[in-house]
Amino acid sequence: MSGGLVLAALVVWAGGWWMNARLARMRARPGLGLAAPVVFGVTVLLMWELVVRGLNVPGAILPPPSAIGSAFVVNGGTLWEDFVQTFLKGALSGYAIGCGLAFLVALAVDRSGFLKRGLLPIGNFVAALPIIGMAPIFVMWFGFGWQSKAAVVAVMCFFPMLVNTVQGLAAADRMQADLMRTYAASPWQTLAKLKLPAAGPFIFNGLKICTTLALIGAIVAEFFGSPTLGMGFRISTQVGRLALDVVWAVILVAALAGSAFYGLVTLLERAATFWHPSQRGR
Amino acid sequence: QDDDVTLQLQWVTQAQFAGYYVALENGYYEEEGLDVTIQPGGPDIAPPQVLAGGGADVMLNWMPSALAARERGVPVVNIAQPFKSSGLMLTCWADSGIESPEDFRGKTIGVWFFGNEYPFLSWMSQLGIPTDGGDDGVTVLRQAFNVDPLLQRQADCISTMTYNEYGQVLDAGVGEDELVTFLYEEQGVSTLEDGIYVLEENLEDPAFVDKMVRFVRASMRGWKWAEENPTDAAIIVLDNDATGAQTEAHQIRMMGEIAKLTAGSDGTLDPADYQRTVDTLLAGGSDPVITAEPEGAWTHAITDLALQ
Amino acid sequence: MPEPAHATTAPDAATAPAVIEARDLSLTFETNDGPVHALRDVNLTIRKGDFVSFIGPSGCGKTTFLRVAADLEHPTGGTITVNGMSPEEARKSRAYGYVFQAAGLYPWRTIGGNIRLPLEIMGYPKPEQAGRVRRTLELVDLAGFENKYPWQLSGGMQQRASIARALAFDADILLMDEPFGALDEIVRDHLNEQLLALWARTEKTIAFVTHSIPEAVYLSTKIVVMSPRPGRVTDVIESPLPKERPLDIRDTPEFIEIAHRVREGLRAGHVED
Amino acid sequence: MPEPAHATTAPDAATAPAVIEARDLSLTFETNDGPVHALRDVNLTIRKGDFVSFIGPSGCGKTTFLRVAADLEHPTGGTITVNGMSPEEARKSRAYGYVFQAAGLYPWRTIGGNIRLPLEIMGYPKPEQAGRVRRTLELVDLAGFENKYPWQLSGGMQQRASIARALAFDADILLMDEPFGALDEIVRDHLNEQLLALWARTEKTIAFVTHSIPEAVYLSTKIVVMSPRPGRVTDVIESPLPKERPLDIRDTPEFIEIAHRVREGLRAGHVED
Amino acid sequence: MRSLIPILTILAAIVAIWYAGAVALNADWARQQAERQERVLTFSELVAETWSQDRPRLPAPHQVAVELWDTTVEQRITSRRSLIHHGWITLSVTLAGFAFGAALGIALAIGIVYNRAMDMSVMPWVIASQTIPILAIAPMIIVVLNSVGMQGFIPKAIIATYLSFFPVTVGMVKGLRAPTQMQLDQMKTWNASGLQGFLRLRLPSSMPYLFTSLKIAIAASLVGTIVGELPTGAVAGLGARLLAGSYYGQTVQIWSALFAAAALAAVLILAVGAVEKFTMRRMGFTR
Ligand SMILES: Nc1ncnc2c1ncn2[C@@H]1O[C@H](COP(=O)(O)OP(=O)(O)OP(=O)(O)O)[C@@H](O)[C@H]1O
Ligand SMILES: Nc1ncnc2c1ncn2[C@@H]1O[C@H](COP(=O)(O)OP(=O)(O)OP(=O)(O)O)[C@@H](O)[C@H]1O
Ligand SMILES: Cc1ncc(C[n+]2csc(CCO)c2C)c(N)n1
Ligand SMILES: [Mg+2]
Ligand SMILES: [Mg+2]
Repeated sequence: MSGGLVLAALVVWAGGWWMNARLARMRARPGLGLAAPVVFGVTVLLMWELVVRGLNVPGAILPPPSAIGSAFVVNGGTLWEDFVQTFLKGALSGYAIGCGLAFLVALAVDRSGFLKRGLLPIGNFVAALPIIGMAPIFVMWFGFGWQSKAAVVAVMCFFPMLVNTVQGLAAADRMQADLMRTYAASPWQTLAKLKLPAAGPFIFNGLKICTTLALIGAIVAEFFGSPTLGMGFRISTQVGRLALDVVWAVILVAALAGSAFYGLVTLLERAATFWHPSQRGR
Repeated sequence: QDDDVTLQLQWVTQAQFAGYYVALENGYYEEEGLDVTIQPGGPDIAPPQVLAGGGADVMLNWMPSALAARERGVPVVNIAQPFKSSGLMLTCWADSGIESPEDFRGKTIGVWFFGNEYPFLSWMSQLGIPTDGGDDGVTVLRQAFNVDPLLQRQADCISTMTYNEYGQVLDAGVGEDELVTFLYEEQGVSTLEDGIYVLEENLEDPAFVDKMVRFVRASMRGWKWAEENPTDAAIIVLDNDATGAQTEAHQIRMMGEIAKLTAGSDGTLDPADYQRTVDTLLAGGSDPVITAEPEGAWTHAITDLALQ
Repeated sequence: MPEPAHATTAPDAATAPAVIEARDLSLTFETNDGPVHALRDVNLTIRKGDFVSFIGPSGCGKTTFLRVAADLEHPTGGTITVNGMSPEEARKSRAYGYVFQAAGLYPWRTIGGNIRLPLEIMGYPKPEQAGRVRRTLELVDLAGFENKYPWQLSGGMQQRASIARALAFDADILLMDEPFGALDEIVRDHLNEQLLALWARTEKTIAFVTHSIPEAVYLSTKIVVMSPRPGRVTDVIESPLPKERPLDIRDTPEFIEIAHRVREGLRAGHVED
Repeated sequence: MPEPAHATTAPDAATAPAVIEARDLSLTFETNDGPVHALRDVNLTIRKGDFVSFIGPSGCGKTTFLRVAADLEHPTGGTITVNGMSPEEARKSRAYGYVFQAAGLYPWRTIGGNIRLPLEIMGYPKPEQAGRVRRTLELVDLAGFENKYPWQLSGGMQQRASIARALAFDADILLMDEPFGALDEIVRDHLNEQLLALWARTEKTIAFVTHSIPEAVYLSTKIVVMSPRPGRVTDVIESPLPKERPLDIRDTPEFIEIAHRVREGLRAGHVED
Repeated sequence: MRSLIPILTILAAIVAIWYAGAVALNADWARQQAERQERVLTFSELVAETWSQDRPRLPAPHQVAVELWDTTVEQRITSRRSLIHHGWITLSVTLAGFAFGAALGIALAIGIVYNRAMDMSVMPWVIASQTIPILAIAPMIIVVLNSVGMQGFIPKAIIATYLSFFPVTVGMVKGLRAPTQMQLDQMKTWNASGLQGFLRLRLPSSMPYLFTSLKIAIAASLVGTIVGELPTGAVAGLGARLLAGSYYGQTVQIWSALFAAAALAAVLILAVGAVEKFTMRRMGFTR
């Protein structure tokens, strides 16, 4: 019977593949863009369920999606509190601080060639620091609450955002900048009317990179000390209790929140940089 | 041809596991015809999970965690109990005004989770102290496995082991007179610590049972040697530490403290200790570790044969 | 061509005041491969109301000359005055409008927004801005496109919008760097006619870079022929054509003769590449 | 212009065999804003040895016609044959060389490597490849530049290299889409001369798109004038100019007259944009 | 030379701030210690104390430098106390993870570019996969692989792969799509086969994108390796040093491991950069 389930998994896989191949050959239609990844996702989940059951994998190692789903529903309240603690308090505030600070520093760097030549190489070195290692230090400095998580996120976000914004502020081409000069525009006018709009796509690129970093950073930091709630706390204590279904439910929350955050920033990007060819193409 | 045995530790290499390293280095396992591999653990490795996945034959674990795993569908069985008494305690600043457990109210306490929170929660619920903060209850921090929260005064009390973290607090330059300690053992809420566990289904295999008999016999021999030669045992542990981060002084002191915990045991589990552990856990508060009296969670079959 | 550099002081144009005046103007770029002499000893006077075309092979310094006049580049030798001031002062007093080779509209602003840009920067009052935008859009035949984005317009329309942008504010010098380079011949003819009309109406002084001989001859009162490396003025041709120029004028013998002279001047200065 | 579509069958050219033959050719692009009629009912015969120029306002379908002939686009109506085959068969038998508007050299290959690329793909033997590369480089005056990278050459030289690439293999049809669009007038004159010489020597059939009236008149035996939306052929002009054409021919009355006729044809079809 | 001056200035500023920070963060403890010994600290004594603690909240730069020196130059490189020994262990896993990650990333990108079904269905999931907190699943990966008999090297390399394939996929998809329509048409006019089009057009066009993403990927691979080293019993490697330092309150050791990791990352990125420069020059991209 177990072999049968594994076989069924293979059939599901073939079916999913076939459906997507058909979808790919269809003409573009609204909603179709969503259908293919959904088919893919459902295929993966079905295969997971069948393989886990078919091979009798212990729930303490890898629970089937159905168990994860029910854990998600049963623990909804706790998961929501964890989400508030980790995402809304830790990740979002760190994201705002890190990206905001990087933006201001980028403005300064853009004005000063000295800073640019001095700060960016060092910035690249610091950006290569594995922040995982910073997490215990920040817990020591900023306490067990969300503040230390925000600090980790802020540091993680700072350099990608800085590098992108600096690049963006230099993105206006020479002719566009010369035009401002012929108008004898002030530095502020040049910033507001040329540099910032031109930097938009780069700034959003930085913001998008930081969305995924933010959640990961906040969760990782919780592994090094936390109050008795939070997504990282939940994952690590529930692994200790072998409640893997709850652990995966938290991971599901993380993936959903991360993807939604990413999607939200992408929508903002589309609205703000509608003029850029990459946004017009579709 | 030696039989292979993989042992999963529940923490990084340190003198807490001296007996096994001694048995390995002194050739006791070899004499029993065993080829033993010792896998160190870590902060996020749950030994029962490793056992369930087939990554190890035998594991060390604290009993609360092992019993919880049993309820969760990973049927582990205690086959030997080298640690007689518990080394777990709370260490508090004396100047925080804490003199008795009643004074915990309104204070912040660092607790290890990952299965180690059970005895604490059960203790607090016996005392009737809520653990969700407020003036009347304690604020619980999930403490990482170091003593910084105490030194940085982020917590009034933290969890320590007599053999490890407590020493670190002293090493940092804090005087013993500045500290107040509460040994779980003395509070009557102690639970059994490092025991040797295997999967229940394996015990039906006589060859496996035989292997475990030899393993326990050699391990206990190692422990007794370590108790008698604490310095040498510590050096053996150091030799096996791949991180190169441990210091000799710390491991020697740790070995001295560990010897006190193993002293009363020949490896046989005392059913009274077991019952006390179970009672403590069943008395746990709202989020109990185990909901029912476990059955078949221990056996004397191995130790009876090993200690003949 | 003997002694061409002094041809600038042609008698009939000498009456109007000088607007751009270059004396021994030189500009050398220091590059990794050594110095590039973009301009060497250029002497040139552009008078009020002139329409001056610059023609010459690629890399001869046409753009550079315009950029120096606009204070976008600093000469390394000689002097240049614009409206009697230094280029910097002239730039700060917003004496000129500059039309770049590519349209260079800001893609995040509508056509109207692009034309409004210099007005905002120069602090024109809001209601006046709207009026000026409307009027210049009509001038270049783009009424009704105010709220479109640049990428929604064809290349020719974008180019016209960029000209409108330079006309929106009150500058009586217009510096235009190959504004019609990318357009097809018919559209180009049309824009040439309109530019001439505008010039006749507004009495602006125009400096105009082009690659096209017919275009230079058709538009200009004065054609400056340049040769490359070092960029020098090899010939300055005063056009005898009347101010009123229908497109047919290009089939007249005078026109063809001037065109021929320009081509000869060009070919003489041209280095086989 | 009454009945221009049948002017293709001019008596003197009717002798040579047809190389490209379009009958009621139509192509409609389906876009989000509705259908775009790029070509509508085009009838055209190009005979062996012809040099045919296509001229017309932007967007009239010149490129589209060439792309249909090259099997890069599929007609939605009518038929077209190339060397008597379908365009696909012609492409697979490597019947033509295509020169795109931009030079489009691969920056990671030397000039020699770029010219060798189609030869490698078509599986010419190694030693023959080297010979062909050398010969075509000489043909376009680029001998000695074989090991330079594209960015080390001027725009004109790159354009010549891209022509060499289309000449390196044996195709007796050459489809050229505004190959000289981005060059200055003098360089362009020079390349025009060379292209004519090459054509006279090799007896290839050339279809050539341009925006420049003088260029079209100077080069062609036949000028196809097109009008936009829907793209139609409005006039086909057979050139009475001799095969031997010095550059000066452009100042002759015949030349000016043909140019005039082309311009009139263009203006008639031109929609104000 | 001239470009060094700004860097050195900023570096000096950072070191100065660091020293000041060490005083600020460590002063509390220094005062407590003094109180225990019933001493009163003058300011200069306080400063000296804060820069020489055993378990500082923030070690002074020279403490980290001394620790780095002691654990690299002063040790045999085979010693377990040698950072070079641990760095090498981390490096070998990093390189393996990077190699797998780059291969997987390129393979996925090719699939996405050439197969419309994959393009439509896989990409959103590739992005979603990166929103999963790797540290949370790292222990599970290790346990699961342990249960099929894989330990040590491979699980860590797999975690490194997981982090490093993503930037390569994204960059390569962009790179393989970099050829313009004109270049693709050109290939068609020559009747080039699919393989010829890939080898002679798409692949060379993607090189600049590939190297940019490889630089990101190798740094990500290092982070992945360190993450993988944390829960594996902290046996060896820079991650193990970080963790052990944290258990025993050895802040100086944490910082020196951090710096070693950053230096390793910098070296790896420079190495990829050097390969890039060489390849680009060989291919004629550089001018
Ligand atoms: N910023 C610069 N640095 C170095 N050299 C430059 C710079 N700008 C222009 N040059 C060089 O100066 C010379 C003149 O350039 P310029 O742009 O004025 O030529 P042009 O006549 O406008 O040519 P085109 O017709 O191609 O626009 C050229 O050789 C060019 O390479
Ligand atoms: N792939 C396409 N999809 C939709 N419309 C297209 C496509 N290609 C061309 N068109 C449209 O078809 C018409 C003819 O285009 P084509 O490129 O043939 O013009 P052209 O004569 O070459 O113009 P130009 O002189 O600007 O190169 C234009 O209106 C163009 O917008
Ligand atoms: C995975 C895991 N991690 C930590 C502990 C708790 N623990 C066991 S021994 C010890 C002493 C450290 O000095 C501690 C804290 C556990 N039971 N399981
Ligand atoms: Mg120029
Ligand atoms: Mg075209």
